[in-house]
Amino acid sequence: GKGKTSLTLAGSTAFQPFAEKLAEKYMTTNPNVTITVQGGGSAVGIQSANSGAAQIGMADLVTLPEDAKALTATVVAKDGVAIVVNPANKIINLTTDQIRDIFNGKITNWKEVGGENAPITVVSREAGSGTRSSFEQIVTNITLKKDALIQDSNGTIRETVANDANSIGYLSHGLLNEKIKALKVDGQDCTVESIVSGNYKLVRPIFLLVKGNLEGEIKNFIDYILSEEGQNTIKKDGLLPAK
Amino acid sequence: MRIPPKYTQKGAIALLGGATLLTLAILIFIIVFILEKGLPVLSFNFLFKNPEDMGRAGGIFPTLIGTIILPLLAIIIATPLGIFTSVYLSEYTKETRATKIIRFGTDCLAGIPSIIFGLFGYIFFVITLEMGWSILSGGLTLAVMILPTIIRTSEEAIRAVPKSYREVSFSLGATGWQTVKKVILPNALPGIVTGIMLSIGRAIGETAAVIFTAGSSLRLPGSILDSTRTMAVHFYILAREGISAENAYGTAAALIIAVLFVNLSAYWLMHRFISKRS
Amino acid sequence: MKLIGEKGVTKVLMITAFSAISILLLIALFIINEGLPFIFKYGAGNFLLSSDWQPHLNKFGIYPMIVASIWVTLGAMIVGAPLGVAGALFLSEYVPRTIMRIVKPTIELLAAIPSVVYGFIGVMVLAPLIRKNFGGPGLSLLAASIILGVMILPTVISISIDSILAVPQSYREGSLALGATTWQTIHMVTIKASKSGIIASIILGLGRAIGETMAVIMVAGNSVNIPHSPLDSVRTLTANIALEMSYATGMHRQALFATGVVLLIVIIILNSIASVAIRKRISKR
Amino acid sequence: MKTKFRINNFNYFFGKEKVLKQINFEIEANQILGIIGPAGSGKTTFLRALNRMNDLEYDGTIEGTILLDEKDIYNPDYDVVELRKKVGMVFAMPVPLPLSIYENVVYGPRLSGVSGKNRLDELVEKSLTDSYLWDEVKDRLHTSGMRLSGGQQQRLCLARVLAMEPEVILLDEPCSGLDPISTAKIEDALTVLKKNYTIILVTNNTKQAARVADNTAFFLMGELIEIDATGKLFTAPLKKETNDYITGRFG
Amino acid sequence: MKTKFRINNFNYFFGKEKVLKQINFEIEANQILGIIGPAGSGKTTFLRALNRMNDLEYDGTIEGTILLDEKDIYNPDYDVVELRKKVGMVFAMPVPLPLSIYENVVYGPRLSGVSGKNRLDELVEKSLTDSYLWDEVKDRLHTSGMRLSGGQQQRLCLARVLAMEPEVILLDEPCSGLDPISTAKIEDALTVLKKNYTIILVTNNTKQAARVADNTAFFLMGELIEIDATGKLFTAPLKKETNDYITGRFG
Ligand SMILES: Nc1ncnc2c1ncn2[C@@H]1O[C@H](COP(=O)(O)OP(=O)(O)OP(=O)(O)O)[C@@H](O)[C@H]1O
Ligand SMILES: Nc1ncnc2c1ncn2[C@@H]1O[C@H](COP(=O)(O)OP(=O)(O)OP(=O)(O)O)[C@@H](O)[C@H]1O
Ligand SMILES: [Mg+2]
Ligand SMILES: [Mg+2]
Repeated sequence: GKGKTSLTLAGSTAFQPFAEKLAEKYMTTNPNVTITVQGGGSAVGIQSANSGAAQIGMADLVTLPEDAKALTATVVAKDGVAIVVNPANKIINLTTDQIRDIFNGKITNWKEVGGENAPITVVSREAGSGTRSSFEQIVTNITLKKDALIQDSNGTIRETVANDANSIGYLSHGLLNEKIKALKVDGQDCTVESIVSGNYKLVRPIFLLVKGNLEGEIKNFIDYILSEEGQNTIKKDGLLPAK
Repeated sequence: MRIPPKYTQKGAIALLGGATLLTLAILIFIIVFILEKGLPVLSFNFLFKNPEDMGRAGGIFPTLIGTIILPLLAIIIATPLGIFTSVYLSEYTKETRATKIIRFGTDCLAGIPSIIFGLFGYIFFVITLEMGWSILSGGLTLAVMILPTIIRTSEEAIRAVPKSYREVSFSLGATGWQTVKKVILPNALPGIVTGIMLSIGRAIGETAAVIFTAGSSLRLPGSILDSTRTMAVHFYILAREGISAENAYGTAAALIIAVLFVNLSAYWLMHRFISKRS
Repeated sequence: MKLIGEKGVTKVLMITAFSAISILLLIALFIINEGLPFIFKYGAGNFLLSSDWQPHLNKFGIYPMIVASIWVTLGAMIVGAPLGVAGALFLSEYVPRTIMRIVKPTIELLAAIPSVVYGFIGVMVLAPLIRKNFGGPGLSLLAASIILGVMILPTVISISIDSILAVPQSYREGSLALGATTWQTIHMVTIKASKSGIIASIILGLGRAIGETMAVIMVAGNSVNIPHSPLDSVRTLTANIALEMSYATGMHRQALFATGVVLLIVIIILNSIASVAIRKRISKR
Repeated sequence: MKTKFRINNFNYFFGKEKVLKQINFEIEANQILGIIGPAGSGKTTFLRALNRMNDLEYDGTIEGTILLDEKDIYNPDYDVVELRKKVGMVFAMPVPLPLSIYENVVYGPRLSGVSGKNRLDELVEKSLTDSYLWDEVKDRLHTSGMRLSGGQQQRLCLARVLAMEPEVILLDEPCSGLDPISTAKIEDALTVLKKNYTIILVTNNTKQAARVADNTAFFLMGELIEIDATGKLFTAPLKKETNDYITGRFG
Repeated sequence: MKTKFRINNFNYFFGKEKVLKQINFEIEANQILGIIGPAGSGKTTFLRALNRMNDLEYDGTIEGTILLDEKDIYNPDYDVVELRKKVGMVFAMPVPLPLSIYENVVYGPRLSGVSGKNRLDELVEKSLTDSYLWDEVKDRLHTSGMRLSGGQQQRLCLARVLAMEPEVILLDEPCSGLDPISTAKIEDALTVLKKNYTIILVTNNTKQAARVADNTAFFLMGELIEIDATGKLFTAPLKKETNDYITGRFG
């Protein structure tokens, strides 16, 4: 129609900054569209897409829950999950089995995997989190040990690991920096190439959820995200393209 | 053995003074910690430009506006509600079981986590009343959140006004409301202001309730029905999603300086009012 | 106000008070409405007394969190209340008013610092300190208690200062003229006369401590674990809600609201204990 | 002679304790009624019953009636604010409001809607002059009323009531903090004021009652022992207790 | 005769205003010194200077010295708590502490470490008897001191000071709220007490000064106009102002 169309995206806090950046770019070429991006978490994304409070919900879950079944889901990006330790740690590689045993509490000292004699502090994400679900699905058979520390965001996982020489955790690979060290998993580097080529297994999808069919401005925007320009933006800031 | 008063006095000074020094040391540590990390990024551009590239570059201007407008709205709604309620409870009702229950109830509600207020606001204001993520939803939610604090602090302040002032005012033919307006509220002012300042502080520093109701959109709001992002939320997103620690602390530093300025000037105004009155 | 007259004012005040109280009641009802059905469905016993919290397996036991909430709140009160009341007494009775008038608003500044900032300070400064000196993961009950204790300081100090300043000067004069030292006056008269305000300050501080989430999530470690020492990592009821709410749907979400109901009950119990305990302590003499 | 107050079978209780017992008498208009009696005999309580200041006591209860101009002031329909405007009161302990001297005096008039700087200025000067405070404070009207000496505060409280122009003035030991000269002046003033006002004066100074009161009532342990023309009461009291008290042979 | 207080060139200021001007005199031990003067003449201020209660005024400043037993009480080394234990004070306005009657009386003694129920009970009875309050309150010692009548509160405050057994007692219009009988009794008590205490009595009742004081000082506008043996001051004052004041021809 005439005048301004406005779109609201809401949900996943991990994807929120990317959505903001994409919206910013999209609006410069489509001045008749206003896009607002809200956080609140994946659950809010699903809920508000259902209730209509937002036209597009953002979710970074691995499998979508019941409530989201009625929504049209599009994978717009992927995210690699890096296993990280403190830079002071000498370990550079862990096998999937070792990772599983560490997180399950079977291995409790770094010396058991070739490191120094120091207890391992396990740091994980909260139950339900997309990062955690994908981590657990890919590593398989994880029953997180009871005294594992839980943090609820990439940033706080990074701070925790950066501040504790004995800790191990996992986070979005786009947020790797010099304060923490990403481990090889089964000998595979956690790099974009390695992930895109499929060698590095810890990857999870990011969904946009829409009630009903994709049409009008909603479709245009999602198409834009999936376009080369959109996908490049995503790649530049640390996520991986959808395909 | 009885300790001579001289020594209990000295001991008390040492202990109380020590506690105060410790408190101040913590306070200073926190302020220095934030300023040290944040001051280097603070600049005119940082304050008055729009954020770019997810907040990694550019400034924080929209969040500055959000930080001013949202707590302001909350306080404008909650202050009269809270003060009137406490006036009603303390001056217009006898101390009964009902008032005790209400007081206890407000005390308990002061302990409800803000995320619950946020979820309430989200379901009630954002969805049911169809206000969407907006300054209005956020302001109303924050108002509800700080209401218990304002009610309780005002009530305490009102109760501390000497009974003889009330007697004098009534004996000079004042109505209940005139007494409230001319004697009770002015004399309870310091305590009421404390409650308001603490509440403003809470509203400014709040994140969860704001994200769920006022949203976290980075655009400059055009009306009260637009969504906004406060500096606290900006810090939250930048720091927790690990986007830019420097800009996060820059935001926190700007926040601290602004709040300090607001606090000091509010108190300065209040003391001027009080000393002008008598 | 002339227009509506005294009766009108009374009515306006009554309506305001009534609506304020109903809004607050509404919140309580909202939580109960969202959470109570779950408790019935899942079974109060299982919910309250089991230690097994695995939402993806539909196991919802919050016993460790109840214990943790109580300990963390208690810890925060032990850190914050004495420090706060002592600070308030010192600032209002021993320090020149002009200095007090600058220090007080500055302390209130602490109230406006976002709790996430406290959380970061906890993670970056406090937790490593605890880890180095006492062992354990650092992110712990102790860390949470200290951070919360600091966070309630402005509430306790400010409200206490106001009520101490409201004590009539003639009481102080009466006491001093009888040869009391300042401390004796404080401890025999001032505290008693400002009792109600000091209690209110502690109760409101308690409220802040119980209700705080962001900072606690960051520094408490959040393991679903019954704590055996202050150095253990713990998850409080509030942390549980805020931690998982952003991904929770269906049953899981209901369980989180049910956690809210339990929290409400814990708050009521802690508040009752606190007000009775403080009242006893202060009016013992 | 017009009857201003009519007190019928009046009882007053603090909690369970009866502090006023079956008080029955009338107070005439445009007269000074002195009330004397030992400490704790209920004088203040009685005075506060006359303008319903006792309403503010949480555990006070009344029995019986008090009629002002033939209307029951304890009738639920009776406007207590109007009552207090008609019946002004000076408390035993001077409590200036935490306002300037000027604002203390105009507090009552402002409430009744008096305004205009000139009008108020006049009122302040007149009231302070009538209470013999004007000369001492005329240069510092805008400083706090709380920074006056005890005796000055007492007179400020009197001025505050005079400024309201009530019909009845209740005075609870108004001269207790005053020096003899001010006391004498205030007594003179009362004698002048009674033309326009009905004055009820509680005093511990029996001589003062003897000097200024037209009628005097003697209270003892919550009872009205005797009320009579002052001259008669002090020279030929009917009751032994009264005689004992005024001759100082009491207790 | 021993000198208790020696006041040398003493000035007192509230802010810039000088309210006590070059006061110079001595107060003898075991005597009653009466202080009279019109309202606002500085009597209370002077009294409060003697036990340094004026320290609590934020804008008060002093000049000159006051020696108690030849020691300068304004010397920074002087222990002000000890001073106030030695120099007890009854304020013009009775302010019971928000404690029970009993606790009000034992407040001072407890501070100095007196304890033991029997010892304290005795002290309470003795002090309340000396201040003529015992009979009225003996059945309700554990109710709040704030629920007494004005005159009762006044005597409670006196009892509170007597219980401390100070060396000097400062009394600021102690009988202002009292009926004549209690007044007479307290005056008797003072005459007995002076054997052990030095008493300084501010009073607005010149007759009271004439009755009980050994020496009387007359203050006017912050100045000590005259001090002399009471008999002499009241019959043959040296200064015209004194004469005017005591004969009531003043102002
Ligand atoms: N607020 C109160 N609560 C309970 N009892 C009270 C209260 N006020 C006064 N009383 C008691 O009521 C009685 C009468 O007190 P009231 O103040 O009327 O005496 P009064 O004649 O004015 O004495 P005074 O000359 O000392 O002022 C006294 O026994 C007193 O102790
Ligand atoms: N806190 C104060 N601040 C400023 N001025 C004061 C203060 N208290 C008293 N004054 C002034 O100091 C002077 C002396 O007051 P003071 O109270 O000593 O008088 P007083 O002789 O005791 O009078 P009274 O007989 O009325 O009690 C008066 O002019 C008074 O107004
Ligand atoms: Mg009385
Ligand atoms: Mg005086």
